[in-house]
Amino acid sequence: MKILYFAWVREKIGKSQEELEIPNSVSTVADLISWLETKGPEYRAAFENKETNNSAIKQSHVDHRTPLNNASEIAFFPPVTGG
Amino acid sequence: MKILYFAWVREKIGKSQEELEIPNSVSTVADLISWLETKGPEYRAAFENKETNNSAIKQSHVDHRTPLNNASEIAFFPPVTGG
Amino acid sequence: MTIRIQTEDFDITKEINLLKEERSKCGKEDVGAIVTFTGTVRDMAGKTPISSMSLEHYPGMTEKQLEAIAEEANKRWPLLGTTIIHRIGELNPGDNIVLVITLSSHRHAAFEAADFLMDFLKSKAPFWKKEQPLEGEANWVDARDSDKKSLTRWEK
Amino acid sequence: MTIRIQTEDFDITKEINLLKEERSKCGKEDVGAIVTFTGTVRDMAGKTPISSMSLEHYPGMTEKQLEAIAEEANKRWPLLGTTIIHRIGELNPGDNIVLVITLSSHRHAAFEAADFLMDFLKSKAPFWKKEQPLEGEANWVDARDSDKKSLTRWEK
Repeated sequence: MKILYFAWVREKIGKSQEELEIPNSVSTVADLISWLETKGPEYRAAFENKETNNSAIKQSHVDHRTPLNNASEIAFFPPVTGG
Repeated sequence: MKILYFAWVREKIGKSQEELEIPNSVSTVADLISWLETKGPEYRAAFENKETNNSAIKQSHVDHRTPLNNASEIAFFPPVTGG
Repeated sequence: MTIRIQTEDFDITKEINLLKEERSKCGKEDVGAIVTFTGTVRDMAGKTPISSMSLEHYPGMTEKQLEAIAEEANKRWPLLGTTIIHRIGELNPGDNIVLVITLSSHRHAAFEAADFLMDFLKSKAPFWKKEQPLEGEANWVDARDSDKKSLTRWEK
Repeated sequence: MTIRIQTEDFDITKEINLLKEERSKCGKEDVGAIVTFTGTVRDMAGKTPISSMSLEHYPGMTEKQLEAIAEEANKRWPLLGTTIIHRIGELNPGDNIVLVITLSSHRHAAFEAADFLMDFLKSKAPFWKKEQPLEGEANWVDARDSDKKSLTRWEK
């Protein structure tokens, strides 16, 4: 699965994207966050305040209960501040 | 008194302005309209539907009950349609 | 604050830049939101094709009314610049008629003030439009009830 | 409908004319109202002087979201043209950030649609701003509660 990070989520994790094999036990966005947090303190820092983390699957906003359903791409980012 | 006419009021009366001596008995805008109507059919045509006639004294909108108070200039015109 | 009545066309970008520069001269770059409204001539009046339009106004009163409207908008919203330009004379379909610009720090003030300015201009500024149909005699445009109703949105 | 993400600046008059020409090609001059909103960089973030700002976005998702927002606006109002242009990269105080243009036959549709487009762009389009203060480290801009609240105005 391709995982993208933007803005301060990207800065805290230290990369803008990565390709990861996700275990079968990971079924929702929330599961994926919990699994990523096991990978190191940089991930725990990025997801410290989960309510401030937005996610998108197939480039559409989703909430943390959304199933991954073998999506090929997911993105994590702070609340948007354009315009 | 200087009297100005605009748009179809001007066209019906056939002039854009005139300078007239107003009798002392004419004290309000409504009085002035009634007095103008005695001056000829072109004035009667211009003021036929009084509610569609707007007037301005000292370049501010006034209603027909407003006293003239020796104003030096009054204007008559249809509802405005700019913009 | 810029208020102009003119026969010539206007350039929206240029007019925005004039307002921005005026504000910059005060040593501040606090404009965050710029709203413009441009009214243009349509080629149909209801079901009647129109070939041209002419605009008449009451010189002196027009400027006075537009200044009063702009001042009222500046009382109601924290504006950092206001422009009202209205063309007069002969205009063709597609031509610009009127331009309103509002500058503010935040977008809601700029949007509301521009909307307000147009409503008051439509009902209070002494302009009259005469439309020339493709065939037949020119007609003075009737005032719209919807414009009068629109004004009631701003009653305090 | 025009949707663009770009580093270079935009010219508002030019963008309006592109939309008008596109509509004219359909053989109609039925545009009567043009509203533009331009967002610009301010030199203060609250009480902190700002020297520059940088804008990051999610390529692909941005275009998809902006198209969806523009389509929704076109469903709700009878628009005759819509433009959304958003700049990315490094910007300075006074610079343009975003442009929204709406064309319609009547002014209320054009005003409301532009207002709607900005509200949805602010809350749904994946852009992030980072402000560089005159002194100290750059900060990611926080989302505003007022922007979220503003969205509720459009609930049907």
